[in-house]
Amino acid sequence: MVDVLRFESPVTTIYPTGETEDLTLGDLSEITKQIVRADSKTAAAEQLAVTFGSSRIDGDVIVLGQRPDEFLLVGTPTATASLVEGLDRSGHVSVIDHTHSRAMFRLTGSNASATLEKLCSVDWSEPMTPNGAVVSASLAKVGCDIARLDRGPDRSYLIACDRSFAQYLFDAIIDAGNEFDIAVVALAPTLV
Amino acid sequence: MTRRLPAQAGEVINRSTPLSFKWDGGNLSAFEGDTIASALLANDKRIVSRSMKYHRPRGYLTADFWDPNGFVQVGDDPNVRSGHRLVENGMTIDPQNVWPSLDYDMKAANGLVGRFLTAGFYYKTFIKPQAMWPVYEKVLARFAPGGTVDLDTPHGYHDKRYAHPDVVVAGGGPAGMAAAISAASLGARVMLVEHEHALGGHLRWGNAEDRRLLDELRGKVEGAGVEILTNSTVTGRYEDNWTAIVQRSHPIAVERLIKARAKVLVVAPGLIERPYVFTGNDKPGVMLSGAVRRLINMYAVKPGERAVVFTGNADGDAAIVDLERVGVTVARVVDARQGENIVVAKGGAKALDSVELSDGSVIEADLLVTAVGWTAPTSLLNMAGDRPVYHAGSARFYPSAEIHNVLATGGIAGDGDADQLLAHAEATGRLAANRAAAVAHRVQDLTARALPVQGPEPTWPEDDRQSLPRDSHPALFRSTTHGIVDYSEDVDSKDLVAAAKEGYDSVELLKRYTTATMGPSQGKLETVNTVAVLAEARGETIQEVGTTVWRPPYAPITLGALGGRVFEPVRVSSIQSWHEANGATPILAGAWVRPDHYGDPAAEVTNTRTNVGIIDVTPLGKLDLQGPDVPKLLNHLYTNKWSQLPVGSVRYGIMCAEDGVVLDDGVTGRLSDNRYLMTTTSSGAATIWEWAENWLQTEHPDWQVHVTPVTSGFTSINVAGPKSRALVSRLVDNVDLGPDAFDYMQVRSGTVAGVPNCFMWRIGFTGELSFELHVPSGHGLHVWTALLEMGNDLGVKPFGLEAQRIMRLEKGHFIVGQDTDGLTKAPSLGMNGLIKLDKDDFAGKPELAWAMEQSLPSLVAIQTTDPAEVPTEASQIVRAGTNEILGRITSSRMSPTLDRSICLGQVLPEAAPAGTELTIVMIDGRRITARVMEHQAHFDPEGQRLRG
Amino acid sequence: MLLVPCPNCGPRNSADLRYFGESHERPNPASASPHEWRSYLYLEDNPADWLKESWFCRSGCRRYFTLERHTGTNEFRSPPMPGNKVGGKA
Amino acid sequence: MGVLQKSKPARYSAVGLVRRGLRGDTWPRVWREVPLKKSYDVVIIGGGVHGLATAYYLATNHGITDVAVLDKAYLGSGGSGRNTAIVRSNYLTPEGVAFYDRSLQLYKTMAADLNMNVMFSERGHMTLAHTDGALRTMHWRAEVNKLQNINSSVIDPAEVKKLAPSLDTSSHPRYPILGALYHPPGGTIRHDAVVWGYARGADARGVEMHQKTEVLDITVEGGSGPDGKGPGGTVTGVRTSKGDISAPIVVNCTAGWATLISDMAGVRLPISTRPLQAAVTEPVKVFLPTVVVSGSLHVYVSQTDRGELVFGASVDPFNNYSVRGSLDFTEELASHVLELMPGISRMRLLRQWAGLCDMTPDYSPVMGFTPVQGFLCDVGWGTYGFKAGPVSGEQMAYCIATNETPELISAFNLSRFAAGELVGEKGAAAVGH
Ligand SMILES: Cc1cc2nc3c(=O)[nH]c(=O)nc-3n(C[C@H](O)[C@H](O)[C@H](O)COP(=O)(O)OP(=O)(O)OC[C@H]3O[C@@H](n4cnc5c(N)ncnc54)[C@H](O)[C@@H]3O)c2cc1C
Ligand SMILES: NC(=O)c1ccc[n+]([C@@H]2O[C@H](COP(=O)([O-])OP(=O)(O)OC[C@H]3O[C@@H](n4cnc5c(N)ncnc54)[C@H](O)[C@@H]3O)[C@@H](O)[C@H]2O)c1
Ligand SMILES: Cc1cc2nc3c(=O)[nH]c(=O)nc-3n(C[C@H](O)[C@H](O)[C@H](O)COP(=O)(O)O)c2cc1C
Ligand SMILES: [Zn+2]
Repeated sequence: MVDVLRFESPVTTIYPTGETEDLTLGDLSEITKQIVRADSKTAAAEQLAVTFGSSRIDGDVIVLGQRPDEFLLVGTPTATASLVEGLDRSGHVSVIDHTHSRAMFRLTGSNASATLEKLCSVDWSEPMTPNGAVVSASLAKVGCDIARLDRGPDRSYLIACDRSFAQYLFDAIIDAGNEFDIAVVALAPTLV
Repeated sequence: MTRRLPAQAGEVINRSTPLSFKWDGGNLSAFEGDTIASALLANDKRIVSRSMKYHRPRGYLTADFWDPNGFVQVGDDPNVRSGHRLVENGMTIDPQNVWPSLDYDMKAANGLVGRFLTAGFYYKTFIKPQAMWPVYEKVLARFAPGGTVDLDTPHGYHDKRYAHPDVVVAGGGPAGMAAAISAASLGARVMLVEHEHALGGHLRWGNAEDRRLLDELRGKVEGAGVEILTNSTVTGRYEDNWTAIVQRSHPIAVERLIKARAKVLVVAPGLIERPYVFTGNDKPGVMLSGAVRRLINMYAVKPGERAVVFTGNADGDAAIVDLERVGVTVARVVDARQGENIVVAKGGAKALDSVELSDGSVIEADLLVTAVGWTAPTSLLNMAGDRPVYHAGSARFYPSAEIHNVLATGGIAGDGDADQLLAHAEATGRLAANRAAAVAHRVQDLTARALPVQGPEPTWPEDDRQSLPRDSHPALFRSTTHGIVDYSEDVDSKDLVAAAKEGYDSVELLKRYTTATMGPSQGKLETVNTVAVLAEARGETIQEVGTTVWRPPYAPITLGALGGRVFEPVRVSSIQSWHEANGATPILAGAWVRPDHYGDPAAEVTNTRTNVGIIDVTPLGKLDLQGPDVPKLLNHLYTNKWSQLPVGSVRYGIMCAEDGVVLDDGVTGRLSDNRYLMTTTSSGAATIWEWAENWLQTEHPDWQVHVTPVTSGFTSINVAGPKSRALVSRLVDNVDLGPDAFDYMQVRSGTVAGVPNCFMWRIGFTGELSFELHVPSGHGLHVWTALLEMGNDLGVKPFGLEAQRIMRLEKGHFIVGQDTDGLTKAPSLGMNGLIKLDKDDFAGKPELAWAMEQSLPSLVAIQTTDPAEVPTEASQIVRAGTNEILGRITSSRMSPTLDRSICLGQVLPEAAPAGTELTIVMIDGRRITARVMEHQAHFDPEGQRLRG
Repeated sequence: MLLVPCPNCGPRNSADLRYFGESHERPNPASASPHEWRSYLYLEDNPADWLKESWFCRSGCRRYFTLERHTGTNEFRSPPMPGNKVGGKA
Repeated sequence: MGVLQKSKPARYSAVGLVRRGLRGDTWPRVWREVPLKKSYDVVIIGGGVHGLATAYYLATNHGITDVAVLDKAYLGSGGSGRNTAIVRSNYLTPEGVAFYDRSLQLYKTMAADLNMNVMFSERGHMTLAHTDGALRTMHWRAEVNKLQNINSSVIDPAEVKKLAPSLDTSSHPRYPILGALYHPPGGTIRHDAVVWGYARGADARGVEMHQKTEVLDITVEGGSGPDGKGPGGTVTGVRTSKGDISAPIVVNCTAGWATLISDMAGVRLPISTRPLQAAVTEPVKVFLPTVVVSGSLHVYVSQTDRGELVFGASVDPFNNYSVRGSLDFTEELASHVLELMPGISRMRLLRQWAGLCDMTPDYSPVMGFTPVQGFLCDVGWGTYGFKAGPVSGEQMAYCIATNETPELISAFNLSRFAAGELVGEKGAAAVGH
């Protein structure tokens, strides 16, 4: 019926894309997101090898410890699929594709944490959330999973939220970033 | 600017930028840097307002933020502190509370009225006749003090921000600056907050030595990496050092509320100078020493020509020096330390002309300066649990106890010379940095994620503060005469004495009865004098009387700043853009925005019943359940049985809370051996997720079930109507949709319009043959438009929530929360077959067991005798001829299908049997009759269409 | 804004959590008398003192836990106890 | 029982005020300060509106005057001195409506009855509906009210705007005003005056008010508990910070502290204590003529004759006994009130405070006898009990004097919880004030 299925992003407002490198926000909602729930005793949890609150880069996939005994795998469809397929499913392990459930944004720049501070009560200072830290918290009153994954010298955050809130949250981040001249950038749905 | 002095060494005005503004209709000029108060006084405008009760003319007393007489209206901004707000070019400023007018002399009336406008006079008058009180009330309301709200005031951009500093310093005087510098030098992240427009505190209006110190401290603090916030106020300290800061100096926001989780709060607010109580103390021309010094040294304004200075301390002495320097004649110094006193300030209503002293002499003067001591603004400390203690030797209150994460320094903690003060502040800064580091360490330690704690717990030297000396000060509160204690409330010391004699003799009752300390400065000027007068009346000490409670905010804070940018999340489905583009009328359901209808809900119903309709039901709650123990969980949450649900089947169930009250309902389908998909009502989605987790985590941690919400992951579309199968089969090719292969209450997975991994189940709220498609949301819009395109010839049309509500009512399906209420137990629903008391346990089981034996209200279908009458939802059902309530209509609509009114209602058991004749009271009072129906469904009770 | 020490996330603003009140044991539904069951449903100890209570870390780790708080001062004490029984309040 | 005291207080009137003003005389004490006795016929714990009204009606209606009202702080220091003073009778259930309507009647004649202006301002009470569901609940309340001859009806946005022009009745995106339940007899009252008026009236009839007198324990004999307290026992008196008192009847009128007191007698209650916060703004010229409540937005607001806006919200989200303010409350309050009245963003919040509320599971009180003989309760007033003060006092006095539960409060007995027969106010869990 259709040749190629296009992924419809939940962010539908078109913002002019900017030039500034200081603070940027991009939509990554299309990226594949798999949730693995595996109790700490299971082999799968051992394979995934991150604890709650931290993250690890595994080839083309980022593995986030987003909840106790719960992992979010983010990456290209093939890379995440191969990681999931390689998991030992013994014990109580479930896998749920969350690509369509969660929207994902990336906020990058020297004022990224100052922007988050306008929306979220978590402490984004270096010792509390060093590079690689993963935090679940509410952003502009929307529950989010936020990972700090710097890009070179720049602070950068991956922000995942329920798809239905995506447009609202995107707008709220733009509003918060206005005082820092935030610009919207187009991002390819790859990470690493 | 007739009272403007030649340039002063420390002045903060910029003479090269003149400004003009309007005051009370006339044009005046000022310089950049002038406050409204300094500008008015420079222009010799000495009367700025009238008092609240007696309407006496008032002039500046403190000429700063706390001036009780200086409230003005600036454009649409009421109650502006003219001693603080800077003049802007073109500003329109008006006096408020000036009836009959600023200058009119009401002396005679005042004298008469004053005698009986005593404290509590309201309570003793207007008692009879009762009917007259509303009339009096309207008159009194006209006397309400304060400015005017312009209801068209735009909200403006108000910002908010969270912060996690190590140390917040409240107050940017010498003590605050020194504390900030020393804390920052130890690596602490410090926010230094100053209420005034610039750092410096008292030093800003001090002498050459003060100015030198100010320059030195400012230089250091600016180089110390401290975040400096001027024209910003720490307005409150809440639990766990949650600290509110209002920043009025943000570059783009009108105001910004900063919510700082300070590890340590340093309170360095200095002291607030206290007025003296004596007859005539509110005459224009009576000023505090700080006011005079600010006016001369910061604003180059000459406060008078001929002054009497009543001094009990060094600040008063310093004021004499300043006055004489700028050519004010100091006619007499009345030194309280020598036992001298002032008794009465005399003159006309508009100005002071002489001062009577305790030795009987009367000195001509147009300015009376008093320096009688201070109020310690212990407010922030008290919010942290501290209770102030009175120290008689220095005649002021002090903080009492040591609070681990709230430290006090500067004038509030004691006196001493500049070196002692700075030493104390620096030691406080060090201690604050040290304690903050310990807190940071502990917080990291508590955060049980794999983030390394940075280094060992710091072990720096602990507290090395040398306590500050307390200078002796005469106890100066009230002279031998009576006078105003609370300027903004117009409360006289005589009122306080009378109230105490009447029995309102604890400080709290006195406050409430007389309203002393309840005005805009909240006791910053009045508290100590109030307490002193009461102590005198009761023959007790000031400490025994105690103070009233200081409460947040430290200084009044606008609703705009508190409200800030408002976060009200809204949720939309993937199809929302289509709905908007196609004329849907939106409706809010919780946080969801959904189409209520597309123009004509009745037509949508008819089309769905005759052809095929599609509705976006994405908000339906969806939970992915996986694990071997899912049936146990289902058995526990639902009242019916779940152990035998075959793969590919869907079942309906009701959930109750532990008290048997209906919580939610919905269907759950078994997708594979270990995987189920549960749907809940849209509003119940979050609750049921938490409810399920609660049982799993607390009562049954041994059950292996993973519950994961997938509501937004699937765009849910219900395709309903006799032609729905025809339509769906055009989009689905790998699933047999035939009635035998895919029966009612079954679930299949497959590809829809080329989108893989879709689920579809054969259920429907509308009572029609229907297929509910759950499509991965990244392709939801694609499937929606494909359905419309492919079904064009079948007459497919979208329908909204309203059409769905009508159709479900035609079918007699109830809605939890509409047809049930906070007390409706499951047996009221007429589905007792779904309550399986032979299960071992399920939520609410005992209550349901007992409830099944009682006669409860029932939910029944009702039709009015006159088919055209649609009773408003919530219309009451009564016993005929009486007002005795037998039930109520919970849902009602005009049915386009049956062309008549249809209802659901909750009725008492006696009114529940089919055929019972009911009386419904319409909201216009008419009574109509109606009948209880045999089936809950008004339409197709056998469910033939559904199964089609 | 209270700082609630979540055993997983560390101290968090109370607005990020949901309060579930006093923790009481759930009586055996098979044998509970109406009086016992309704005591469990409705009666409260409500002390002005240390109170063992349950919280749900709603926007953090989504775990229920039990801890002790002083209802006069709002201080928390004792490490939180994950997975303690909280009873089934909706 | 006690002898009715004949001493009358000096009558308050404008004429008296002027006369005393001219002569410079002061007024006599509102209530006496007397030493605590060793025994009383009735001891009432709690000097709020409920305790004081009970004392007043015991003396006035039943001639029982050997009564002590004990308060650990000053009179009115509890919820009675902290509430937003909204009165209304448009409840949801017939029993609720009848009860609160009686209270409203007593409030109407109170100034004359107590010879004290309590400033009852019948300015109308408006509960806004922002959703279909809320509107349905408004209709429900209005219809029940009408059947009991209570003036209450649902009005449309245009009428709302007419009554309160400061409200934004445009088709606002987030919380549109779809209509309101309007109750003209509702309004506000000067809460402190009510407290003082009852105390003054009770004092004139011989009742003693004892401030700064904290009840530390209740003595009970023969109860089923290990210490002789609890069901089946009989009250013998109370221990206080100022000495022991014997009394055959002890009444618990302590609202937020209710369970602490009933624990002393061995009676468990279905009550949890939550602070409710309130705030006032600085005064501005009067612009809001009615009381406005929004259940969905959890705010209620009225403007005093002095021009301040008085705000309240919903109770704090966790149990506690502290009356500190919270910043979250003021933030929510401000954002919600600006949603309703966008034009007042420049008004300034002056003070915030809190009071303790004794919350029950069915938004209805616990009144009358308990399983301990001689120990009565008038508690569970949650966020709405000030308006009930007069009727509660009247009915509790009747209970004590006759040893019978009057019809008007029979639905509110403690035993309803064990019986699982909650009061229907829970039916529509709307905020009620
Ligand atoms: C912010 C707020 C707003 C409110 N708004 C409204 C409203 O608009 N309308 C309305 O109708 N209701 C309202 N209420 C509720 C209302 O205030 C209360 O329900 C009512 O005041 C309760 O009165 P009371 O006499 O029972 O208790 P309280 O007035 O609380 O009196 C109890 C007294 O018991 C004393 N006490 C406690 N323990 C002891 C002890 N051991 N020994 C001696 N004395 C003791 C206390 O000191 C206190 O004075 C509000 C409440 C609050 C907090
Ligand atoms: N009079 C003088 O010229 C002089 C000179 C040297 C020393 N001193 C002594 O120094 C002491 C005063 O020094 P200090 O630093 O303690 O007080 P200060 O009065 O000099 O400074 C306090 C500052 O804190 C600000 N402030 C108060 N509350 C605030 C809040 N909640 N948020 C933000 N800012 C707030 C005030 O606006 C003020 O500028 C006194 O003991 C005084 O006698 C005075
Ligand atoms: C209806 C009402 C109006 C009030 N108005 C004011 C006011 O105008 N100014 C003020 O300072 N306090 C006002 N208060 C609050 C009291 O000052 C005080 O905060 C409250 O009674 C609680 O007592 P506490 O703060 O001493 O604990 C008001 C209180 C109520 C109940
Ligand atoms: Zn957590």
